[in-house]
Amino acid sequence: MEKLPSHTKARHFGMVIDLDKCTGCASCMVACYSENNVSFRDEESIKLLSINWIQVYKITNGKPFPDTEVCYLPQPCMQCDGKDFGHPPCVSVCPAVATDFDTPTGIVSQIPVRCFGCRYCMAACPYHARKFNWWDPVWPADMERYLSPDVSPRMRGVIEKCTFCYHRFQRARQQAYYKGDAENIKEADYQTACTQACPSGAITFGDMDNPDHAVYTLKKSRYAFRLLERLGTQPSVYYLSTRKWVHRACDNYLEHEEPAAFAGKSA
Amino acid sequence: MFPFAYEWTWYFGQYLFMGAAGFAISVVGAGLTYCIVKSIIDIMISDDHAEH
Amino acid sequence: MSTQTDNTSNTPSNAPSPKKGATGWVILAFFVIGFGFSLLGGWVGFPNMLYKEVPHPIDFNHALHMDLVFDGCNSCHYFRADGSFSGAPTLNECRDCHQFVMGTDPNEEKFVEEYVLQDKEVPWNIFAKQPDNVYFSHAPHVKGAGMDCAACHGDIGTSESLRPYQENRITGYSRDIWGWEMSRLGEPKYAPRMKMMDCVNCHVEQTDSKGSCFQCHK
Amino acid sequence: MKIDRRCFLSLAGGLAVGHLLTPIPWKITDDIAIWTQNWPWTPVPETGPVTWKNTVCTLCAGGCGIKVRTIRDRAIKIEGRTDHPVNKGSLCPLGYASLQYLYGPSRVKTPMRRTGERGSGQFEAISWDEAISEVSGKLDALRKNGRAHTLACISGSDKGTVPVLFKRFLDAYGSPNFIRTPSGRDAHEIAAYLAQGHKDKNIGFDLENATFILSFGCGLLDGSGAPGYQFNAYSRFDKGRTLVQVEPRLSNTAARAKKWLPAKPGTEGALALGVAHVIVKNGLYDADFINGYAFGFEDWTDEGGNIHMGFKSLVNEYTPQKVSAITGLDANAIESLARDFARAEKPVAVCGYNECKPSANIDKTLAVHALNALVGNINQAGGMIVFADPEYAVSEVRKDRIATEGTAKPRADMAGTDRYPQSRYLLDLLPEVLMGANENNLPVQALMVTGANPVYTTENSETARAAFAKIPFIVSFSSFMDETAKLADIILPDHHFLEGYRDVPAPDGVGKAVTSLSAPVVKPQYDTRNTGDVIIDIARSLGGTIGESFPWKDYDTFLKQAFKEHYRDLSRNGYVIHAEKPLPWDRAFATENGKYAFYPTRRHAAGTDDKSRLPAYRELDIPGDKANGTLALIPYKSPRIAAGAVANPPFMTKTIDANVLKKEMLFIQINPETARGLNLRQGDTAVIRTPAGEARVRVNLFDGVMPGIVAMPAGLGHTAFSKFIADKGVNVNALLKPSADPAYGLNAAWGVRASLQKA
Amino acid sequence: MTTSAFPEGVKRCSSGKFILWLLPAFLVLLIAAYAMFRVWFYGLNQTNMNDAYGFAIWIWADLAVIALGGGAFFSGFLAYLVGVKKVKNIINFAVVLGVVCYTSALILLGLDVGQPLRGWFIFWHANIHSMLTEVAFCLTIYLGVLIVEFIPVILENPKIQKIRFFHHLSHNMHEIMAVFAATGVFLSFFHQGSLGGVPGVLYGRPFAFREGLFIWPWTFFLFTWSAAAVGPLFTATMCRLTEFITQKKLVKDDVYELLAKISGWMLLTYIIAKSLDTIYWATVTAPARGFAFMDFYSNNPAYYGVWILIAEIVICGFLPALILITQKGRENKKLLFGAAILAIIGLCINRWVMVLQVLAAPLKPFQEEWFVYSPAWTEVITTIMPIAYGIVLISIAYRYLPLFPQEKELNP
Repeated sequence: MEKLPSHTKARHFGMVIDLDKCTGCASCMVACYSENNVSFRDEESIKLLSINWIQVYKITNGKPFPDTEVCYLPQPCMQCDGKDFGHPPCVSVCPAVATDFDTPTGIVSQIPVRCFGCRYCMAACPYHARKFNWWDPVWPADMERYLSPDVSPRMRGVIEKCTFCYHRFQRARQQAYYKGDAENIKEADYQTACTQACPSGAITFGDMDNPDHAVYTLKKSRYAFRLLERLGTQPSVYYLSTRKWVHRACDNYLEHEEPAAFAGKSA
Repeated sequence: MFPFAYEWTWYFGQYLFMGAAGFAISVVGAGLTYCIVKSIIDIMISDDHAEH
Repeated sequence: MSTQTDNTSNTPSNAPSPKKGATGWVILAFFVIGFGFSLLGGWVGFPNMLYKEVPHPIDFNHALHMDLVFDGCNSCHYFRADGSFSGAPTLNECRDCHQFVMGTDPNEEKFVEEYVLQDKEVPWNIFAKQPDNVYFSHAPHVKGAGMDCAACHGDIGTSESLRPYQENRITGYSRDIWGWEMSRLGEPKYAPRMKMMDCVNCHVEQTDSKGSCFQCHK
Repeated sequence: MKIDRRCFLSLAGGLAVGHLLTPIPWKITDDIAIWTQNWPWTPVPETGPVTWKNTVCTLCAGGCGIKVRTIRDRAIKIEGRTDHPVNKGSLCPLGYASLQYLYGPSRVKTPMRRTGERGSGQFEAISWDEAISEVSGKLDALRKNGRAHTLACISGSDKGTVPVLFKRFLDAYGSPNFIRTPSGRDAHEIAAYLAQGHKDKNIGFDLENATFILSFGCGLLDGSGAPGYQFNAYSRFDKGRTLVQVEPRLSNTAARAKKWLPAKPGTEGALALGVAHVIVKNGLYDADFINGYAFGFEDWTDEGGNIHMGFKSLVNEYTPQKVSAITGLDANAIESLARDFARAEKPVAVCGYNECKPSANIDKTLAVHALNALVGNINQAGGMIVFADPEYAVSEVRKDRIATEGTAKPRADMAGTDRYPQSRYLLDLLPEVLMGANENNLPVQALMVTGANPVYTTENSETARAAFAKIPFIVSFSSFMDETAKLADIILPDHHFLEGYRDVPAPDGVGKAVTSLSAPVVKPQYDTRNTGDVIIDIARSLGGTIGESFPWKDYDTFLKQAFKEHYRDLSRNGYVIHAEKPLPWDRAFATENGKYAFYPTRRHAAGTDDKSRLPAYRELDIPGDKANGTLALIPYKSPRIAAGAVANPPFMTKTIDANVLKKEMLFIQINPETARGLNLRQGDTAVIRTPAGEARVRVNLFDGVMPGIVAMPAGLGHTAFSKFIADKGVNVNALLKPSADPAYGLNAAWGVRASLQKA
Repeated sequence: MTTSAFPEGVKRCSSGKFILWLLPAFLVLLIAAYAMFRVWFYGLNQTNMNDAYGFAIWIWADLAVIALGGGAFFSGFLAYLVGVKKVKNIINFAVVLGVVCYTSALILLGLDVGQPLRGWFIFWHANIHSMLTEVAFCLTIYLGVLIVEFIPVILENPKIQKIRFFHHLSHNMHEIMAVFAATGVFLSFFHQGSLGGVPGVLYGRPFAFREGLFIWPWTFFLFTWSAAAVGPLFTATMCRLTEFITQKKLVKDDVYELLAKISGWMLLTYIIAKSLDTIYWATVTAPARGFAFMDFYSNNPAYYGVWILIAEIVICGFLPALILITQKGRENKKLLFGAAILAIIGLCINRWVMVLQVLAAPLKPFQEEWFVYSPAWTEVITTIMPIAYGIVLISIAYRYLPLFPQEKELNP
């Protein structure tokens, strides 16, 4: 068990995504690519070879015209807490300590240069949140010039994934230190790129243990649920939807079972 | 793998794992060394016998 | 060992050996020679082969500058408003003073002629340069923990001449990172070592935790 | 001493054991570990002081305020500017990806001259002096040949100082042919003229303050129009607000709307009249407005004593039952929609702008305007508002004889001629005109293209390409190697918007009149020049009155002068808001009687009866015959695909789902019921045929598409830019065909007949 | 001074014939080498793997060859630790087979990592909590042990025997072989188990996940158990195949029968445990996560249908086990080896299911489609490579080394 550094306050960052607000525009995806130096190729239509730290899925209720409904589901890395707050499915399987659980923030790290590409974590992740660099990334025609120094570019043969823009937390923390009050990081000081990018305000991000942060209240909503929650992965990403079919589409239920929010007994 | 590496922790599981691995290597290594040394000695002995 | 035999009459060297053990000593001697050769090569030859000396573009005189500036190290190596640290000054910052040659120092003359007038950044050798995947912020260390510059950078601030810069032929990083003593034992020669474990050890000492990957990596 | 093999073995043993006690194995392993983690071909981004610079995105007309994170002279990241009045922080994927156009393979890096055959994409780099003298030489010769009026300019916008400079250039040069690409503004402009008497004014919808938005097919959340503005207006929706989307396909907007009403395409006007019927019948309209500020609501008598039908009588026949039969919607749904709409605090009905395909249906547009008038939500916060475009302080253009004569000639696109007197620009008609004309007598001898990519975006694009290819001299001002630039003789590349100054008027449809300033964030990365500067230089090198009409040192000087006292605010804040408050009703209308005209007396109509002037519902025939095309192809806009002049940057293409584009194949969406009839299954390859052409596509079954409709994403099938977008999918414009409204010449078709066959 | 290169008292074919026999295998090795070059040089984009199939045919082949190579450890265990003398007649062959399997496994693993520059981080930066680390350590050390076990056999070649040192060395190594064998058994137990642990710990993948026993998931024991059961059968079958190819009797039938009997009982107990495991998983583990048993089987694509479970447990599990535990079954050689082949197939199916079906089954209800994958030629040829490599190594070993102590006696 990792010891908590004595000089840092423990936080538990999490995200709440309101599926009733998401329009499926993919601004979050592009903002993420741009923020995190995600590579691209000319052929990206095979999604299982395409690197996305957050991916917006389109799901439908399966009813025929005109009763069809569509819901867009943005899915970053779930930053699972896993068993006993610290054992996400992907972390303990890594043979080379390229990924660990950052106890002070609840974020699952991934250090690509340490990774040697065994892809065990990818197999362990039920969300397909971890992406492999099948090709060496190339930024053609001066495009290297837009790369951000905050996030190290990856190379062929390593896994990468969403980090909840940890470098932004570092940035906020650095400024807080500079200002002489290391613990004074406000909600607005640290927001992920996708949260900031969402033009519809569907994504909320913050410290889930801090009552001053919006996520603290939102995740307690009756309509909050998590993706594949029943696997016991304890994701730090919550979703909101008032539509029952969306709840059903996001976790596995036996025929007689009902999603918690609609299970008769109030949640 | 070694105590000077970051991933080393002074922790029971670490001793057990690395201990077991080290033990296996040692046993095999020692066995092999024994065989080689023994063979050298054997040759020397048989040389001796051959001389006399 | 007493059962060892030797069928040659020549016994090596000076050791008064038992009658039949001479070859054993020869073998031992070879072992010792090999052993010694390895030690010598490893501790003396190897470091010289592993590192190459890289000349500094300009032999910078920190002491001289310290006398001229008002705010010590901070005059040129300062924090920006967002808490990031400026590191080595850029040409523009140097140019504030060195628009033309002011003194008689040949190094300054070289600096002005080869860099300022040609508008070319100086390719300084950075002793503390870390790989791209390392995240290091000065703010928590200087502002948070109150460390002074010398704690990590040694007495470079008061030096009149830059210490030698040796580059690792395999990694391309400065010898300062590993430390000048190959054994990594004893007091560091110029400045504290900056390998991952050095960071970790200090963190464990100071904060009770070696931290998780993201604390220092990106 | 005998040295045998054993000694060597021993030596080796000594070496082996000894070296374990040296740093060699450990240090080398460690160093190799470091080396293997830092491959030289993996870029290491340079770090430095971070600055944020405000500017405006111009990759589409949206005009969203952005801030750019820069390190030294590198732009690193774009984010929405939260204090900008248009988008308030919201930004679409194209905006976030626009750094990929600042750098990247699509940029035209120097002026270029065509060397290969037209369209071959073979160019040579030339200097700016050479390029400008070549262009001015050609234009000078044309003018001296007495064909000044055959110069045309196609521009993506007619607002802003750069289009103004082009218009001015044509004026001074002697050509009437400034052509704006078709947009939703065309129909609104005419409707505003007919109902409110305003000429060439801009209609905006204050979505931010509206509480009930009834959208007739507007892709508000599909990335069209002003995406940042619309996304932001939407994101602040709370539970008290409602969006109802009328559209035959479950678009992103419809998916997020409170209610989706899949009316048959082309029947939106009937639905508007049906809603009006319920409102009128139940007296739910704004009596104040109708009684005080409206004309033609009731039946009326003209000066000649003839009795004319009023709007009220018109809508009388559009009962929910009748409208239900026309639109395919449930009559009760229409009834309750009308009630909810009328009872809302700030209801607004929108159409036209932001549709993927701006079908310029005057009847529908008038009917939608009338809906807003009925609920008295005209020129109000949260309603439909009329704006004048910003005025620029520019001196009169100086014209010589050639110029005066040339500008008086009829336009090549027939807009403003006797045939289409009330239309301003009819680019859709130009290809036919060019194709019909004799080579020597071509009405367009030289073409300048700025901020537009008509070879790609014009409907029936293959014909357009052939037509434009006939023009002897084409100059493109594009920053990117787009389809039109690829066809050009000379490319005079403009700066990327992060490299130069430019005023950016907020686009049509936005509920406020804002001009923003796009300011340089980085130094020009390549040998490009601001198009404003280039046009001034061309004018100056032509000399005479043309040169005199462009007295400014450079574009930046002109920009400062044009905005006069506003410039300070513009450069300090990055934007100016021109008119905070819309005019009150008593001063709002410029009709003869100063009232809102439910009966548009000025309407240039095909017929003479009342119903041809009133916005009655008329069934529209779309191109193609019913026998061969049992289906209707409609394009759809996706927020992940840029469908305008600028194609998708790589990041946006990366976001496209695999059932929209897979490898080079595009997927059309059809209803499973339609598919069953055609024996098509998910993923099948099929051939789609329309009167304009045919294409191989794959089939994606989607319950959210009306049966009988084939929906195809717009913005794919590019042939230029870079390998990251070229040759992916099909350009839907190549399958579409415009169909001219008889009175206005505008393209009124909402789709095209199509057939689908398994390949 | 003409010592024959062949073991004393046996007959071998001519060199020409021998080379001709090896030619096709060499051809396969050559193509495989080219494929390996492509994978290591251009990266894993040369395969058909993707983000859903991060583990694919190579990992399956890895698990399968290691399990089949388990014959070496279990016969070593029987021969040296339990002291079943008869097994010694086949132990040399088992060791050679083991060397083939384990070197192949390591090569396949190296290919799968596809990162020759950094693959060694698994040792250098080891995370001892990872099942894969355990696998890598045990596997590598065990391969070392296997080679140590193989060395004395090599040294028994008459030409090498002439060198006195090697003569003594082989003798001395034989003397303490039990020590090596014991270490091998120890290591094998863990890596076979850890290979089972690799899927078993994936609690995000309910198809693979098994509840724990001690610190290991159930699969840890099932894998060791099945490898111990089927490994010797594989050794016996391969031995029989060698007999068929050489047209010589190399091992007495009673050796086969003994192995078959032991394996039969092992297999029976294993398959009962496996059935219990399946029942528990289907009725407790899976429903707790919202899955019905049939959610994990699909007829689209059909190769993940429920038939796979029936084949694994009934046809390739109980059936061969029952044949092998009956004396009559064992005495009929066709039945014996038929059953052995079935058991081998069953084991391969088990490994296939635990790797590929695990990844193919969709977890998110909104992704109803099963993930499909078909290996690229680079993957196929390198997966076939162990067979060619085995043919080469076994042929050479058989030709020059006294693999079968009973050969001389059986072929006078």
